[in-house]
Amino acid sequence: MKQGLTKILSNSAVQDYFHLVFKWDKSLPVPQPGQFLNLRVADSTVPLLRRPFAFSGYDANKGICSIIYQIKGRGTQILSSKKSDDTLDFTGPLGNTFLPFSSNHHNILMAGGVGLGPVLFFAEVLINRNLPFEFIFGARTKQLIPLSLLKIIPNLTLCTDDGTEGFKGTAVDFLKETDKDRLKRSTVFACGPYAMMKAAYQVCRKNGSPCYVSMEQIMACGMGACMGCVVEKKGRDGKYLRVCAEGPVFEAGEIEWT
Amino acid sequence: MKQGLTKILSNSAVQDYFHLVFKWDKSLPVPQPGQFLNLRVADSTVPLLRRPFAFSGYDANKGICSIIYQIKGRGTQILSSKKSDDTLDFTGPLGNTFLPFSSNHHNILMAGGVGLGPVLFFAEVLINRNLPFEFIFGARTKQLIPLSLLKIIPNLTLCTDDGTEGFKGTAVDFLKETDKDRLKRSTVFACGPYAMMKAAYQVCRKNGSPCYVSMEQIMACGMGACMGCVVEKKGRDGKYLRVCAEGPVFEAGEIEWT
Amino acid sequence: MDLKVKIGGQSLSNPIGVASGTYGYGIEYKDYLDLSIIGAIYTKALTLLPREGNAPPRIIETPSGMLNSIGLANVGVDAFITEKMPQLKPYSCAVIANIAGSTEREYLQVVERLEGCKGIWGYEINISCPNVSHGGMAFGTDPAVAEKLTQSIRKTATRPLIIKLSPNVTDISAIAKAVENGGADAVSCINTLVGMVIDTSKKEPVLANKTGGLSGPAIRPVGVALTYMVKKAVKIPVIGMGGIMTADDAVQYLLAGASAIQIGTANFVDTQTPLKVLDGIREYCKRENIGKISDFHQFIE
Amino acid sequence: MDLKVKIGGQSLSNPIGVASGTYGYGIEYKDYLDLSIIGAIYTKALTLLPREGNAPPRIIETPSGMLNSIGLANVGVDAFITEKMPQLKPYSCAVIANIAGSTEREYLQVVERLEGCKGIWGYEINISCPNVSHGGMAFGTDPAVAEKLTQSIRKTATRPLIIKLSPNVTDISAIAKAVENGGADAVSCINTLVGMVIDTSKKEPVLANKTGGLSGPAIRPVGVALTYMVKKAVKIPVIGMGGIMTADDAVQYLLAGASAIQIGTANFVDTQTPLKVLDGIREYCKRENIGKISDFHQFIE
Ligand SMILES: Cc1cc2nc3c(=O)[nH]c(=O)nc-3n(C[C@H](O)[C@H](O)[C@H](O)COP(=O)(O)OP(=O)(O)OC[C@H]3O[C@@H](n4cnc5c(N)ncnc54)[C@H](O)[C@@H]3O)c2cc1C
Ligand SMILES: Cc1cc2nc3c(=O)[nH]c(=O)nc-3n(C[C@H](O)[C@H](O)[C@H](O)COP(=O)(O)OP(=O)(O)OC[C@H]3O[C@@H](n4cnc5c(N)ncnc54)[C@H](O)[C@@H]3O)c2cc1C
Ligand SMILES: Cc1cc2nc3c(=O)[nH]c(=O)nc-3n(C[C@H](O)[C@H](O)[C@H](O)COP(=O)(O)O)c2cc1C
Ligand SMILES: Cc1cc2nc3c(=O)[nH]c(=O)nc-3n(C[C@H](O)[C@H](O)[C@H](O)COP(=O)(O)O)c2cc1C
Ligand code: FES
Ligand code: FES
Repeated sequence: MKQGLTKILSNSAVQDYFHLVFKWDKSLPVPQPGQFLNLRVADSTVPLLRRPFAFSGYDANKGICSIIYQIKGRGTQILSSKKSDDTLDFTGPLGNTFLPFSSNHHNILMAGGVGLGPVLFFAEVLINRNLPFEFIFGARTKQLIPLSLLKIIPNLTLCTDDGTEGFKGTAVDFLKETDKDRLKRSTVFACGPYAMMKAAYQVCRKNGSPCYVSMEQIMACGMGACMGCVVEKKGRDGKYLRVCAEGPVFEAGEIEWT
Repeated sequence: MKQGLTKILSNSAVQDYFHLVFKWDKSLPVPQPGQFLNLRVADSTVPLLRRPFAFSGYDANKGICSIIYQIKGRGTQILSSKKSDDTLDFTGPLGNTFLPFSSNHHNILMAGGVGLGPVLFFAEVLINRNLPFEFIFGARTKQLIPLSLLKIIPNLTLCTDDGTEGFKGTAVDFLKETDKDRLKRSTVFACGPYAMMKAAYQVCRKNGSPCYVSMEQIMACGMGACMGCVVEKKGRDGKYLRVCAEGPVFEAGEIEWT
Repeated sequence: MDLKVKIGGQSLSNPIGVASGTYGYGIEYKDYLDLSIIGAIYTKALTLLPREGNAPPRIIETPSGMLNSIGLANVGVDAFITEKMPQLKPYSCAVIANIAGSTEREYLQVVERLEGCKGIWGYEINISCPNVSHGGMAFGTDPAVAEKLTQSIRKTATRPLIIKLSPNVTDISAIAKAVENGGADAVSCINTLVGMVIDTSKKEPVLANKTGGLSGPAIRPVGVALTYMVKKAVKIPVIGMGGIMTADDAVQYLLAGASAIQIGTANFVDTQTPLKVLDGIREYCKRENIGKISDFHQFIE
Repeated sequence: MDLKVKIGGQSLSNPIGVASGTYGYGIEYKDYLDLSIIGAIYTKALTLLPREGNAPPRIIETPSGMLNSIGLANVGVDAFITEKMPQLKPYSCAVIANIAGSTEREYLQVVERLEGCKGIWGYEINISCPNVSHGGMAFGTDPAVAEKLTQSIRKTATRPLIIKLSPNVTDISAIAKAVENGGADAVSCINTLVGMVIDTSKKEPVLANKTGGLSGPAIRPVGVALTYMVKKAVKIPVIGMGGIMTADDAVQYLLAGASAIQIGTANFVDTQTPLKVLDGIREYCKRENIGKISDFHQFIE
C-alpha cells in the first residue's frame, strides 16, 4: 500500500464505460482482484476527496493495470478527460480480495454494470490459473454491453433486461434458472448494484451456496482510519464493517441487507 | 453591459504574457479603452469569482476583441489553458474609459507590465482617429517585452530597468526626463503597477499635467453592486470610490495614494 | 404549481430572493436580468446616515467561498427612498429593505422613514450588527436583546418583518424563538460566518478590517443545517440562504424547511442564477409532483 | 531554526499535528509516511467503552469540504492501551489521546486509565460532545460547564491538558478563557462546524444522522479567524486547525497566533501533507528569517 504517481497509457470510452489503463511498476505491490485504488482526480479542492475504483486487470509482464468506470459526477467527469501520458495520483492497492477461493468448487462470477471491473480481474486470475468458472454479465440493453472488455471471457452469459442480447432478464434471474445441483456446488462472486448483490445473496442462501460480494460506500481515507465507509453488520446489534478495511469483499451473510 | 458567452479565437503566449483573442459580435456594446470584462474561467466553485481583465483591443470590422494577461494564480492559470473554439463566459463591457480626452493636447501613454492591455487599446483608438501620441512601455528586461503586441505603435519608447533595451530605467524615470515644456502641454494616461502610477502622478502634479490612471482592486460583482472594489478617495475623510463603477480610470488627483 | 410564498399576511410571487449586499439596490442588475422575475430583492443594508464602509481590501476569495468586510457601505435611508426606490418602480418584484443600526433607536428611525415610502414590501432586520449600547456584542447573539429589538420594531412596522439571523451563535433556535415571540413574521437564515485570511508574504490579514464574513458554496452545509434547526424551533416561515448556486441547492433549503430562499454570492458568479434557480424549482416541482411550497416540508422530519 | 513547541512544560519536536478522527490510531498511515516526522498524533476520540458509531452514510463531500457523522466510533480506551499503543512505540512522534465522554465521570475514567499507560504525551479533550447531564448541550458551549470539566480533569491529569474548542458558539474567547482558568495547558481550535446536505432525489439528508461536522478548506477562514480571536483572549498556547492543506495555510494559522497546528481532512487527500507542511514551514522560516515559533506572533495585532 502506498501513495504514488503513475502514468496513464490510455483512457478510452467503451460503450457506457471508460477503460483506463496505466503503468504499474513491478516495485509496487501486486494488486489482487477485489482491491481498489483511491484516485485524486484534480489538484483542486473541488473535488476534494479521492475517488475509489476497483482494479479491473493487472498484467505483471507488461507492468500495467486498469480500471473500468462510468461518469457519475464531477470526479469521474474529470477522470474521463485525462489522456495518455497524464499523471495518475493514487493510493493503493487497498482493501481485501476475492481470494483465497476454493479451487475445487464451481465458481460463478456475476457482474452488473460498472461492477464489471473487479469481477473481470478475478476472471483473469482464474484463467491464468486454469481454473474453470462461468461468468454472467447483466446490462439493461445490448448497446450497453462493453463487448471488447468481455472478449477474454470463455464461458460468458450475457443478460439484458430487454432481451436485446442473450438471456432476457437480470443476471440474478439467470442465476435462479441455473441447475440447482450445480448451484449448490458453486460459490458465487458478485459485484454490481446493491439490489443485484442482495438478490444474488438470497438465491445463494436458498441453495446453501457461498456468496461473496464487493460492496461500495462513500469513502474518505480508504485505509481504515476515518471510520467513514461502514456498512451494517449482520445481527441488527449496531455493529459496522468498514468497506475499505474489512472489505470491499464480504461473505454476503456478514452484511445486514436493508 | 451584459453577460454572455463568446468564442475564443486564439490564446497565445507572448513572452511573459498571454494574448487572448475572442469574437465580439456587432450586437454587443462597443468596448472602450479602459473598460474591462469579468471572466468566469471555470464552471466550478474554485475559482469562484469572476476575474477582471481590461480590453486590449477591438476590431469592429472583424468583430473581435482581445485581452492581455499574465498568470498570477489559479484563475489565470486555467485561462491560459483555454484553446481556440473554447467558450468564454463574460460580463461586460464594464467600467468607464480613458475617453473623452482632449484632442488638442499632447497625449503620453504609459504602460508597465500587464497594464499594457488598456493602454494599447487606447493607442489603437488614437491611431484610428489620427491623433498623435507617444507611448512609453516599461519592463524589467528585454526578454519581457512583448514586441509583437507593440508593433502597431508608431512612437514607441521602450524602457528596461537593466538597460538591455531602449532607455535604462523605469517608464517614470523616462517621463521625468521628458522636456518640461512638452510635459506641461501633455496629458498622461498610465496603467501598470501601483507604484508606477503613483510615481507618474507625482511627476505630472509637479508639472501641472493632467494624469489619468487605471486602477485595480479585487472585485466580486464588477458592476457596482457589492461595494467591494473600492480605493480611497483623496481627502483622508474616509470616502471611497468603486473601481468597477466610478473607475477603473480615475483622474489621479481623485485618489488618496498610500 | 403555486410558487407563492405567504409572509405576514402578504405574498411573494415566488420563493426566489436576492440577498442583501450582493444585489446593490437592484437596479445595478437591470441590464442583466428582468428584475420582475425575482420574488424579492433584499436591498443593501440601509442605515440612518450614509456610510462609506471599511477600508479596502474588502474582499478575498476563499476555497469555494469569499470573505467580505464591506462595512455596511450604503447611501443611507433617505437617499434610498428618493434616489433608488423610484428606479425600482417599473419592476414587479417585491422590495425588502434590509436594515442595520448600532442602537435600537437607529433601527427604529430607519423603519420610520421607510414606513413613509410607498412600494416597499417589507423589512429584513440585520441583527448581526454590533450593539453599541451592549458593549459591541451583536443584537443577534442574545435572545433577550433580539426579542426586545424585534418587539420595538414590530410596533412601528406595518409591513412584514423578517429578522435575519447570524450563524455565529451557540443556539440559533433560541434566537429564532425569541424573535418569533417578539413578533417577527419570518426569519432569514443565515448571514455570513466570521472568517479571516492572512497574506503570508505581507504577514498581515488580507482584509483591512482583518476579519470578514464568509459566504458562498463553502457555507451551504451550514446554512442548510441551521435552516433545518430553525424550522423545527419556530412556526413562522424561514427564508434560507448560504451558498445557493443551483436549483438543487435551493431545493435542499426548501426540503430543510425554508419557505423561500435567497441567492447571494452566486449573483457575482452568474447573473442568471435567480432565473435558473426559479426554472429549476419549477421543473423539480413538476417532476416530483409538488404542488405548493409547503409540500416540500413533509419529507424530512 | 527551532521548531519546538512547548505545552504544559513538555515539548513537541515540531508544530505539525494530525487531527483527531482523521488519522485513526496513527498506525493506519505507517506505510505511507514516517510517523516519526510528525510532531503529534491526536488519536481518534477515545471513550470508556468501545463505540460502533452512527449508521451510514457517514460521509459526504461538500464544496471544498466534507461532512462527517462518524459518531465517535472507536475501540475504547482499554483496547487502545493494549492493542494500539504498543504499535506506536517505534515512532518518536508524541501521542496525544483525544478524549470524549457524555458525563464528567466518563471523561475522568478515560483519563484515569490513560494515566496508567506509558508513552502518552498528553490529552486533548473534545468538549463538543453532548453533555447528557445538561440536557444534551455540549460541554463546550457554556463557559462555566467547560471550566468545571477542565478543573476536574486537571486534578487527575499529570500530562499536558489541551481542550479542543467547538466553533459552534457565540463567543469562543469566553470558552477559551474559562478553560484556561480551569487549568488547561493549551486549547485546540477548531472542531467541525455543524452542517447538512440533502439528497434532493431521495428527499432526505444524505447522512443517516442528518447533520454532521464540516471540515476541510471550506472552513479554513473560520479556523484562522477563531484562532486569532482565541489567541487574543488567552495566554496559553493555541493549536490551530481547520482546512490546512499546504504550508501556506499552516503559516496563516501560526501568524494568527497558533503555536502548533493540526492537519485533518487533508490527510485523506494527500497522505504526504504533514511532511510537505513541515518542509514548507521550514522554508518559510528560513526565507522570512523566523527563528522560533513565537516569532510568528509579532506581526499581527
Ligand atoms: C471500493 C469501491 C470500488 C469502486 N469501484 C468502482 C469501479 O470500479 N468503477 C466505477 O465506475 N465506480 C466504482 N466505484 C464508485 C466510484 O467511486 C464512484 O462512482 C465515484 O466516486 C463517483 O465520483 P464522482 O465525483 O464522479 O461523483 P459524485 O458527484 O461524487 O457522486 C456521484 C454518486 O457517486 C456516489 N459516490 C461519491 N463518492 C463516492 C465514493 N467515494 N465511494 C462510493 N460512491 C461514491 C455519490 O453518493 C453519488 O451517488 C467504487 C466505489 C467503491 C467504494
Ligand atoms: C479593472 C481590472 C482590470 C484588470 N486587467 C487586467 C489585465 O488586462 N491583464 C491582467 O493580466 N490582469 C488584469 N487585472 C488583474 C487580474 O484580474 C488578476 O490578475 C486576476 O484576477 C488574478 O486571478 P488569479 O485567479 O490568477 O489569481 P489569484 O490566485 O486570485 O490571485 C493572485 C493575485 O491577484 C490578485 N487578485 C485576485 N483577484 C483579483 C481581482 N478580482 N482583481 C484584482 N486583483 C485580483 C490577488 O490579490 C493576488 O495578489 C485587472 C484587474 C482589474 C481590477
Ligand atoms: C459582499 C456582501 C455583502 C453583504 N452585505 C450584507 C448586508 O448589508 N446585510 C445583510 O444582512 N447581509 C449581507 N450579506 C450577507 C448575504 O446577504 C447572505 O446572508 C450571505 O452572503 C449568505 O448567502 P450566500 O452564500 O448566497 O452569499 C452580504 C454578503 C456579501 C457577500
Ligand atoms: C472524519 C472525521 C472524524 C473526526 N473525528 C473527531 C474526533 O473523534 N474527535 C475530535 O476532537 N475531532 C474529530 N474531528 C475533527 C478534526 O479533528 C478537526 O478538528 C476538523 O476536521 C478540522 O480540521 P480539518 O479541516 O483539517 O479536517 C473529525 C474530523 C473528521 C473529518
Ligand atoms: S474510508 Fe476511511 S475507514 Fe474506510
Ligand atoms: S466589484 Fe462589486 S462594486 Fe465593484
